[in-house]
Amino acid sequence: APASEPTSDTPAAQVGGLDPQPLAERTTITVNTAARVESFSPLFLAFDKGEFEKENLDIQFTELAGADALPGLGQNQIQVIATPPSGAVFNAISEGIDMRAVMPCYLENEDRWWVRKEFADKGADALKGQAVANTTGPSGSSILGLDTYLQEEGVEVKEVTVERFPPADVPQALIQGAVAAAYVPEPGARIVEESGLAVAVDTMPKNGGSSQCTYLFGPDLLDERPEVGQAFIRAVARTMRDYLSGDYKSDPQTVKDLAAALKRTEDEIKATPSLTFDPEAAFDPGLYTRLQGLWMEIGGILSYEEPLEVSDMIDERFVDALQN
Amino acid sequence: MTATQTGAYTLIRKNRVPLESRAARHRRRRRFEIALGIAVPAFLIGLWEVSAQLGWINSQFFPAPSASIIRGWEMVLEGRLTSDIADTSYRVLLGFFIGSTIGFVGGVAMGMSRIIRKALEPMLSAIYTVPKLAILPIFLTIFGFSDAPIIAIVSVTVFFYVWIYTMEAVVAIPKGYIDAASSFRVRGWAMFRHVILPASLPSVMVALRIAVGVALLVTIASEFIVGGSGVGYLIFNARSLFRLEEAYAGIVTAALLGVVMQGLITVIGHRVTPWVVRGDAKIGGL
Amino acid sequence: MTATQTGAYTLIRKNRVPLESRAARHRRRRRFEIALGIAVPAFLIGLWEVSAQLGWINSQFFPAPSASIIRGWEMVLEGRLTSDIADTSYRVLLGFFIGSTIGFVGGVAMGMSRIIRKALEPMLSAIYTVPKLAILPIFLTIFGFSDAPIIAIVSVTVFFYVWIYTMEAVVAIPKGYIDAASSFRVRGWAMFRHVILPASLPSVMVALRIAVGVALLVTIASEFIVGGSGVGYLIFNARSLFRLEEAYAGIVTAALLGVVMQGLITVIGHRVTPWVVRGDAKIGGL
Amino acid sequence: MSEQLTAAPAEGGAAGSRPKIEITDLSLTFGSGPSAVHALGPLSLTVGDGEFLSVVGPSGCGKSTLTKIIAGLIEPTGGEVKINLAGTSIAPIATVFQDYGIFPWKTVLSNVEFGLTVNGITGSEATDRAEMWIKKLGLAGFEKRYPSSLSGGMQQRVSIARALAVDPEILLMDEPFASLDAQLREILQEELIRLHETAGRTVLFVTHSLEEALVLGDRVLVLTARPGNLLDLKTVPFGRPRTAGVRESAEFGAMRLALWEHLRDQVQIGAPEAGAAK
Amino acid sequence: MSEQLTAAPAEGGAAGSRPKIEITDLSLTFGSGPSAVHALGPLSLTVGDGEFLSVVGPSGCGKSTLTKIIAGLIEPTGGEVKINLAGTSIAPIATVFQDYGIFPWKTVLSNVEFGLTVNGITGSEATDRAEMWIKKLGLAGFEKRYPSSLSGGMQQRVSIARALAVDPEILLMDEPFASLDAQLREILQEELIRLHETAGRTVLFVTHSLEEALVLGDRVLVLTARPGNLLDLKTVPFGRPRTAGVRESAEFGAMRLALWEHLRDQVQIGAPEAGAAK
Ligand SMILES: Nc1ncnc2c1ncn2[C@@H]1O[C@H](COP(=O)(O)OP(=O)(O)OP(=O)(O)O)[C@@H](O)[C@H]1O
Ligand SMILES: Nc1ncnc2c1ncn2[C@@H]1O[C@H](COP(=O)(O)OP(=O)(O)OP(=O)(O)O)[C@@H](O)[C@H]1O
Ligand SMILES: O=C([O-])O
Ligand SMILES: [Mg+2]
Ligand SMILES: [Mg+2]
Repeated sequence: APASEPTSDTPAAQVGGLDPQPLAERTTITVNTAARVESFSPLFLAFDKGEFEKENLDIQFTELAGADALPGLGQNQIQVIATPPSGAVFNAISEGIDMRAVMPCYLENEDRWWVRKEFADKGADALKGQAVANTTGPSGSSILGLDTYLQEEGVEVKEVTVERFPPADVPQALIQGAVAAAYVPEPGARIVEESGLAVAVDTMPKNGGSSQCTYLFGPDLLDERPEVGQAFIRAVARTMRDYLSGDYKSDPQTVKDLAAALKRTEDEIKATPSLTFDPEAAFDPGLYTRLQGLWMEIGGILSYEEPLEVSDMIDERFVDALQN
Repeated sequence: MTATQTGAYTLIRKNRVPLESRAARHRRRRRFEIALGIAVPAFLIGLWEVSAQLGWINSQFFPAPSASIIRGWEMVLEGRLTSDIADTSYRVLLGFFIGSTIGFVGGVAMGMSRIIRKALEPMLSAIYTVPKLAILPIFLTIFGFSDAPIIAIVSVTVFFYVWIYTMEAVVAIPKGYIDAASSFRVRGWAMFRHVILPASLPSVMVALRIAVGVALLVTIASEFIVGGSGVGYLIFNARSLFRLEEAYAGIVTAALLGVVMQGLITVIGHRVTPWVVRGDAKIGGL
Repeated sequence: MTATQTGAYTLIRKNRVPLESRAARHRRRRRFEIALGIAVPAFLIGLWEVSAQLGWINSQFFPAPSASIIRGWEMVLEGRLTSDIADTSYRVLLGFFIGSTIGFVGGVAMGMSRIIRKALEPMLSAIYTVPKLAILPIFLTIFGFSDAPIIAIVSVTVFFYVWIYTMEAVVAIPKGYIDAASSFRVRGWAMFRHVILPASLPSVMVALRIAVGVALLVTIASEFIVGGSGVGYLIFNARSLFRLEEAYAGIVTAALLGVVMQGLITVIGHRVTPWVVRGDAKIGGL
Repeated sequence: MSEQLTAAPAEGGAAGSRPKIEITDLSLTFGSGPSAVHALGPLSLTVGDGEFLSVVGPSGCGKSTLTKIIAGLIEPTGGEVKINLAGTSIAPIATVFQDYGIFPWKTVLSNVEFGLTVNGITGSEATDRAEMWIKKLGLAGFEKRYPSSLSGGMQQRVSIARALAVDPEILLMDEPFASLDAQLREILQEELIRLHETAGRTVLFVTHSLEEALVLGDRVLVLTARPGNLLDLKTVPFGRPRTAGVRESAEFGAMRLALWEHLRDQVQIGAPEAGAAK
Repeated sequence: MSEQLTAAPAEGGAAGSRPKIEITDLSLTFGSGPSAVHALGPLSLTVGDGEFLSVVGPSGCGKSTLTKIIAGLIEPTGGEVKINLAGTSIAPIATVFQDYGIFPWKTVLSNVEFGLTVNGITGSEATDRAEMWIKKLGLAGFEKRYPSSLSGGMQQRVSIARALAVDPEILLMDEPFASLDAQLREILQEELIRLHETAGRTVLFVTHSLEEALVLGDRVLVLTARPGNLLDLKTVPFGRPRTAGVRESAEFGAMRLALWEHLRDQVQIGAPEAGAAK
């Protein structure tokens, strides 16, 4: 059972809104992302555009694979992790380590499940007993999309083998026919599409970004310094509003800034469509419950038996405060 | 004792132990040494346990050894750990065997022939430091998604250790031994069998000891990436699910596997080099 | 030639090359060997290039070397590659220095003292095969999130290679040399300086050559995980962005860095062991 | 190596009709440039078939170098050595090295069997032959031991046994008895004389003992200080069959003294020359 | 090692008043169980201060073992050796090993300086001393060379120079001249006699040459075949100062012959005993 009481009715910040409210003193926090991918555009752009500066915040970035950063978060060496809600996070929460999702990274993106044509033609039933690939194995959030696809013909996720591959190797695994279907992360979809061997299925949850990537706070920003957490959220949300609304990639300056922030070429930025960022996006708690349910069904993922409450996983104080 | 001694003194050379009790003393010392070898890690593990129990270290992130041991035992009973150990051992040993065989043959060839050495050494030096995990896709493409790419990576990595060491060991063989054989017009296979092999064997066995450890490390690292089974997968999976007791149980399993495999190589090494006089010697009075 | 020769025959021992031209012949051979050392990898790269150009291999997954080289050169001009090389080299060399220093000291101590060896060897054998990347959180907790955890992992890994080899090299020192020094009542530091160090140095230099490669491999593997900068991060990042030319440019950079570092150790090794007679010798007529 | 096989000219004669070893203008310089050491020669010399040639000369004058050139282990830097072989022995040439050169990884028995094994003689034939020499050299009981547990003299005897076991056409011995006690030395001298006289083997025998050189040799080659040049080539007047008893004769003492005086001037303090060989 | 320091009893006498080396019931068995080799003893013997003791005995009888026990390199398995030192030398004991024991990684000069360096004598003092011995041993010009490029006899001379350079109270020499030519050997014998007679050093000198044992020694210790036991301990009647010339005397020849006969029976074929030492 979680160690701390739900805290959603305690106000995180005195004043709401998106306008800068610099902290009284200069504050440094460490933020971890697994990689510099587009999902984190607001974060890196906020840094480049001085939005954190306006909050009197100094950000230190680290790039650790998801689970490697959790101990740092729990021990207040890291203040924020941007990550999908994984089995690791749920297990850590169930261990009583105080960490909660506080804001979705984005609302929607273009990552899809791709199914090899010979299987797609025969419907979801054909995947029964087959191997499919993603970057996390069955304990990642992309199985939501797989589940939706399989549910159409009453197949359960348990009935396929979900193999984990390094992101860069997923398209190859699919094209070479090592797996029947794969969740292809940006920007690999282009290669799969060009091969013509697989088709995309549109089964990831709509407005489901919160289930695929959230900002996660640890005890430091949740309990000890919520005002710092609020300042962080404000800066990120402001960046979404000011730079990343609508089809932001149609603005050459934004493309240029993003290329710099993400250390890519402008061509690469333009190669994929704009994601949907929304400073007012709400969590879809149902997705968290569904994920937890799926993982319990598959077994061997969650180290606890009594399901966690949504309030153990999500803390909406910070986004709520933005609306005031 | 290195400065000039001043004043008269007497040195006495004598045996402090009666001859009859030498064997007994030897046995006692062996027992003591084994006990010491166990005591040191036991002490450290005990220290960790106490620290975890007393809260000196955060047992949420660094679970007490007892918890990991209990979890490990449960996994044995579930049959999971044993099957992972079997999978990993198979990959380690097959990869080690292939890699060290080719490495040894290559090392001998390059040690014995200057022209082969000069032709291949620069290229092999370069390939040696190619990050093998970065070219995993090549292996996957060639070998498909089975045990084979892991075994291939392990073989390649082991190859380099054994190759370099064997080559250097062969080059370092005292010329006197080569001469003694050459004077009987021995060359080629007979030279290898009678001189090169036994003369390099003590060094090669050390390299093999290192290499079997490397094979295990690389197998585990590969299992992190090409998941599915094995102790590496167990550790990675447990870590990425934040099941830390399980992860540490896996880590300890890896360590013990390493001890067993290294011990085996060491014992075999002593068996195949019976002529080597092993250091009962204290060096320089230490 | 090992069977009994039958029938009369004559052996002739003579120099086929006039003395005056020996130096010239030596120079010519050196040049030939260097050319050969370059030709072999050049040929293989050429083969790859042709295969990619002719579509024998899928250049989407295995881009032509020329493309990688061009991309690599662009990255140099952008200043990115050079800064990654600098970051990686710093980590490699510092980690290598720390690890090999401690490994050497530990190896000598354990080689010289039987009791230290028996006490610590089982534990070190076990820790040797602990997958270091699996205990990254421990390093992160202790060293924070800077270069330090990478350097720590590299140091620890290098330590084991140098430790085992040094220990075995010290144990293998012919007793005659120890005796010659002991007979002058030399022990401790003087024994180390005059006997242990030089007698083990040739083996230790080989171990260091292996270890600097390991240091590079481990640095790159760590940069895969603890990202941000360095050649490993470059490769990892490029791969996950499907910039395969860039990834291969990074891989080639790693290989070349390895060649340079190994070459450096080899040259230093020759410098510090001037008494070692190096194999100009052909062994057994090969 | 600088070895080249030539079919012997079909002169139809017995092997004995041609000299066994023909040394012509042989010279050797180690290294090159300023650190070169001119170690030997130019030396010209012929060793007859079945001849026992003793070689004496100051320490460092190139005796071991000469032995190694003939054994095919060092390539001469000038001149040549022609070795005419009949092809009748297990091994054409066997060498006893100054530093023994026995293999630490082989037992005494395996060491002695070595020359036989690599020449295709194995099994009990090899063992019997080896055992015979092991006994003759006083090593019985040590067959299964490794060289590291033998005394210096015992190791030297293993090396001698290894060479004698193959009954070579040419026996090259580099100070083979240096580490043996006087009694054993004399026993082995007799053994060697018998071997030479009955089997007609050609022997090149390097020694520091002038007495030994005279007791054993048909001729004694006296080398100058480094670079070793022919200082003298003395024919020993004692007939064959010969016993160690010859050393009691007055003629023996006189010859020994003559050799001694001859060599005295050669014991000098030499430094490595600058520059290559002339 | 089995070394123990005891302050000498304050008897107030000169160092010469007590024996230098007291050997009591000394014995040594290598290994244990069925493969044990009883190599030496039990042996009791006293070597006087300033005495030159020659040691002869059949190959493999334990001479090197005895030397190493006295040098403190092998722990005896029975009995003891007491070494009384005055503490007046650079190094109390120096040893010339049968296999030379010089360091391949040190140049000739550094090898010879070794005993000085580790005893605190460095810089030009060490170099001058070493240079002197290098010259005396005919190695001038080879100072900067490594041992691998020296002949066998030259390496042996480096080993001798290293021991003599520290001017030890006790000099242990194990067949030190075995690889040297007769002329050089005689020169070094004279040098050694001078050193012993003028500096009063105690010398234990293992040799296979009975002649050499007699020319040099105050007494000659004759050991039996393995396990080496005291067979005889002969006092050499030639007075001091002595020259190598004594070997021409009739008495010398007679003594040499007596030793020879005495040892003849000892040259036998020995096998390692089963079981440990008695
Ligand atoms: N390390 C060892 N292990 C077992 N036996 C040994 C060892 N060293 C010597 N021996 C045995 O001890 C005996 C005496 O050896 P030692 O070297 O003292 O003889 P030595 O009198 O010096 O002979 P030599 O004149 O041939 O040098 C020999 O029979 C030898 O086999
Ligand atoms: N590998 C080498 N490199 C350079 N010089 C060498 C080498 N081997 C021998 N020499 C030199 O060649 C000369 C002759 O050496 P060699 O061993 O033939 O002498 P030797 O007559 O056998 O002497 P000894 O009687 O002392 O054994 C010596 O002066 C030595 O310094
Ligand atoms: O190469 C190693 O991973 O040690
Ligand atoms: Mg010689
Ligand atoms: Mg001896």
